[in-house]
Amino acid sequence: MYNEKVIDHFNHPRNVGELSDADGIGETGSFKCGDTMKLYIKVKDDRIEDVSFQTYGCGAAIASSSMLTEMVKGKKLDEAMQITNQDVADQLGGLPPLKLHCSNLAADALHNAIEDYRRKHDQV
Amino acid sequence: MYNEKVIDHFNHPRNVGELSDADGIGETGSFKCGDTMKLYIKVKDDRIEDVSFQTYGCGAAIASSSMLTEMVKGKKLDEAMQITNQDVADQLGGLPPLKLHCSNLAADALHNAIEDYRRKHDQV
Amino acid sequence: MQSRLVYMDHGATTPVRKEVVDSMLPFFHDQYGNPSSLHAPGRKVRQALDEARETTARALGADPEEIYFTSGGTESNNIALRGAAKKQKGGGHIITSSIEHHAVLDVCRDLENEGFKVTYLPVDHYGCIEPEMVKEAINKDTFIISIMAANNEIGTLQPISEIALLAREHGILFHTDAVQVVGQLPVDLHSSNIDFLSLSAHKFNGPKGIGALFMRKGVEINSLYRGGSQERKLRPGTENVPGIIGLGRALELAVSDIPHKKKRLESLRDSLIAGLLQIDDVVLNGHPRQRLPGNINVSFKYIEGESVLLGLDMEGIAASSGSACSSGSLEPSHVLSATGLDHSIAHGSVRFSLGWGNCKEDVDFVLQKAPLIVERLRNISPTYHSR
Amino acid sequence: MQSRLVYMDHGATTPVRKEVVDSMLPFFHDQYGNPSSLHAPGRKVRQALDEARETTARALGADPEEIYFTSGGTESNNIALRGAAKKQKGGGHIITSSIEHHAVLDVCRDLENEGFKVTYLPVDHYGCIEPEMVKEAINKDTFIISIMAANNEIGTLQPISEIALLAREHGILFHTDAVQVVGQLPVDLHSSNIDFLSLSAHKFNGPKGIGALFMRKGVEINSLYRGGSQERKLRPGTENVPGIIGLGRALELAVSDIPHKKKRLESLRDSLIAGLLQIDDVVLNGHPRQRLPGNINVSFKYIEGESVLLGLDMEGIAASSGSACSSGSLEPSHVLSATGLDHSIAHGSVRFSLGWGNCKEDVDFVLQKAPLIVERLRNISPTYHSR
Ligand SMILES: Cc1ncc(COP(=O)(O)O)c(C=O)c1O
Ligand SMILES: Cc1ncc(COP(=O)(O)O)c(C=O)c1O
Repeated sequence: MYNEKVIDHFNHPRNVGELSDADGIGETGSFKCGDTMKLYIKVKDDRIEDVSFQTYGCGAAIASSSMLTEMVKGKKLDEAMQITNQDVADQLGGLPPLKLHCSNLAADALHNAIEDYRRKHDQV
Repeated sequence: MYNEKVIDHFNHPRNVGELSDADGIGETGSFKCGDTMKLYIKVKDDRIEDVSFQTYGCGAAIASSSMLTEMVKGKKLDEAMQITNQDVADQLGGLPPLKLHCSNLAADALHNAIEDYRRKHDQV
Repeated sequence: MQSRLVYMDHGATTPVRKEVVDSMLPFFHDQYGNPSSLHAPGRKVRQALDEARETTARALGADPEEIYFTSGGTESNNIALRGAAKKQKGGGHIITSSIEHHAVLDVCRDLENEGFKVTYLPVDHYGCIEPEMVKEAINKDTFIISIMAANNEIGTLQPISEIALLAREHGILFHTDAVQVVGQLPVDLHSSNIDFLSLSAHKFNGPKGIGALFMRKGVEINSLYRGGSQERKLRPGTENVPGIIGLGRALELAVSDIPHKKKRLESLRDSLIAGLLQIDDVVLNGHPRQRLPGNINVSFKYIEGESVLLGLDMEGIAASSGSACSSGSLEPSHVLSATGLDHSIAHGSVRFSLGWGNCKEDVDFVLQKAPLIVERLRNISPTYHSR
Repeated sequence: MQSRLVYMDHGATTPVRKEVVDSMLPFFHDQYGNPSSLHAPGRKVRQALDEARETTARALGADPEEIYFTSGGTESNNIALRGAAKKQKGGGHIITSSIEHHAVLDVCRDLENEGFKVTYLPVDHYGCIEPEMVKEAINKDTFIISIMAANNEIGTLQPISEIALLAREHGILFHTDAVQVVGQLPVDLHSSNIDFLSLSAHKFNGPKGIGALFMRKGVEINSLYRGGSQERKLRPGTENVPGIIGLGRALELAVSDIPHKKKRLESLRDSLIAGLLQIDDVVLNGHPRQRLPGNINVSFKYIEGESVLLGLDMEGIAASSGSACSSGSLEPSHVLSATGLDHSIAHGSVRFSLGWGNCKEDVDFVLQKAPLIVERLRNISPTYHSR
């Protein structure tokens, strides 16, 4: 079902946890299937310096979260805002069709975190 | 499906053919399944001295015909009139339920043959 | 059982080929997972299932998503016809033939009870359906036409392509019961106008209890059974995994054998027909040329089919008959009746159906035994003597 | 596949026992005749089929004429419910529960579209149905009651005898989906008031794609499919001979094993439950005692079931879950919802179902791995940290 990369991210999720000194926090949840994700970012010079996540969800949700954190570290905020859920799934080498919706959390949480950061830092 | 006795009568039918000097001839047919039987008897002293048959029909019909001829040879006419189709099937050691109707020719043909004899010999 | 068995009843069912059984075996106690399960044992079986679906599709010139596994030809026919009818809600008009298998004919009769109108097309003396008559039967309410690809009793092949094209031109669904054809003659669904095609594995040296329905992409019908989401909900229930694997393998083998096997069977068929017609008062049923490669159907006049079968059986020859007595139905075959054959002649019909494994010696053996059996039975027969 | 496989998904399907496969093998390429054929190869198979029907009947305390072979539990349920409904013509009232398998529940929903009225009885916290509520739901139009013998997810056993008696007293038909019970717990149909019972061979170490419907003598329903006269026309189509032989053998073996196996599985079950409840924030779903011998269903709070399955799968443990993500349906299990379980807890449910072949070492292995997996996943979970 899941490919090796997904399994690897599920088994060894990168950047797990809370960032106590986060500059922005994004949360998102799928009411339907119950999945929830919380994304923490530290921003420096308009770049994502550090990132971490917490996810309640299935294998696809966890792997997507982990994948996303790898994708955004070091990215400029504007670039990060361009990342879509589809990008995350693609980067994972694809997800089973029935599982695509489970990967729809990650980019949303990121965008929320960036917006949260911008709101707090008067960038909005 | 058929037991050994039925198969034996089918393979080696007794008393097959026409009796050219028959005293009575009985015919019967099942309109439904197409079977037809012709029974010939020779009568002496109110007894069936000789008997033969011709049958168009399935294995059960042929075996019943053959069985019947064995059952009636030497029998008094009144006794022979008592023989039922069920008796013939029983004597064969039973027939498959779906095939019972195919054995319903034999006794009927016999009764017709006896009646034919009696008519011809003013016994009616 | 007889020491020597000459099996000539491949139209009824066929032995499962060794390679096919071998392909199924791992799926009983080794790869036994449920293909719907997420875990490794389930996923492994899911993959094998997907491959069998691809193999099946390839052999028919179809796409894997167009293949729905069922429990056999009967179920495939029922799903196609009733499923299309269920989608109609209320009523509509169906065109079929008078020589369909009961798994089409009796479904149509049942649908008549539910308010549908059905036209049962007549056939000619050979059992052929005239496309022109199909055209005439079409009316504004016609939503499906179902015509079998080849008849199971008399082997007559139908002009399916023409009828399918007619249906397509009128925007009507077309179903064909190809249970007797798949694995015997080439089928290429993508180049056809067929919307539904039914097949059954045990007719082409696959296992019993498994079949498939081809349903063209884009066609929609209502499923009859409800349950899990197997076979895209058209046919719910845990998949018959070994059966599906076996079907795929059997079909692959059968289709690759067609070029060679078809010629061989046709030649055996024609010599058996020629030999049987040497016997007095024997008539060939069905079409002399447009018939299934392995189908021989003759009527022995003045004698009854079941008794011939029994005589053949005693010699170790397995065949079948359309006589009333052999079906337990009291009626002679509706197929032979539809070709206009006299009842008494229909009762004397015997079908020999050849397949994988039959050889010239088998044909010779039948031609040696049949005349003796026929003679013996005619000798007993009153109609023979008064002819 | 994993080098060590701990298969705890017997509720989904089971491996076919060696003895069962062996019993089936002769019917592929040796005794391959069609049981409807008159010739010797056909008759021999007919006899084997009759024997399998007798074996099956005996194992259930039924008569052979009361056993109808089908393609599985799904078809048995559909035939019983839809067949009874079809006989009603028009409408009527059906009583069932809210925790039935989809092969009952979705049939009822479909029948609602066709004009039938359906009462879906609620269950208590343990998933039990109260016979008193059945009684209250009965009205003058009620013609059938269908309550499963044991639930497939949470294993809860239902008071079937009482409900069947109620139905009988009111002259209403009673059907039970016993797919999870047959072969696990004793069934004696003649001493019961059950009119229909569904079973599926692959749940008791028989093959997939074959099942049976018990229908009590004298009960009449309308068949759904039409075709040949197999299974007394209730389920036409060439019989799945190897499947039927395998079902008979598997059932015979399973039933004779019950006294021994039931105790063994219950003891394994109870130690697995006890061990899992040692983990913090774990709840048992279903009834603590009135449950299937091999069923364990727990919810791990703060984490999602599919991720637990995946974690177990990595360790070679095969289990299943009622979470939305594992079914692909987006909804958590309707069964867990019906027991009043909070959605978030329902999402964390995992079912371990034990069977033939599981041993104490398997339980120990799960109890060694599960806590680590749960801990790891909770560590990632935001809801765990904000609890
Ligand atoms: C309670 C119950 N009913 C019906 C079924 C359906 O059986 P099958 O998939 O064999 O058709 C199952 C198993 O999936 C089940 O657990
Ligand atoms: C033309 C035709 N259609 C349908 C069927 C039914 O197939 P099955 O018995 O496998 O369901 C058969 C064979 O019996 C057949 O010959």
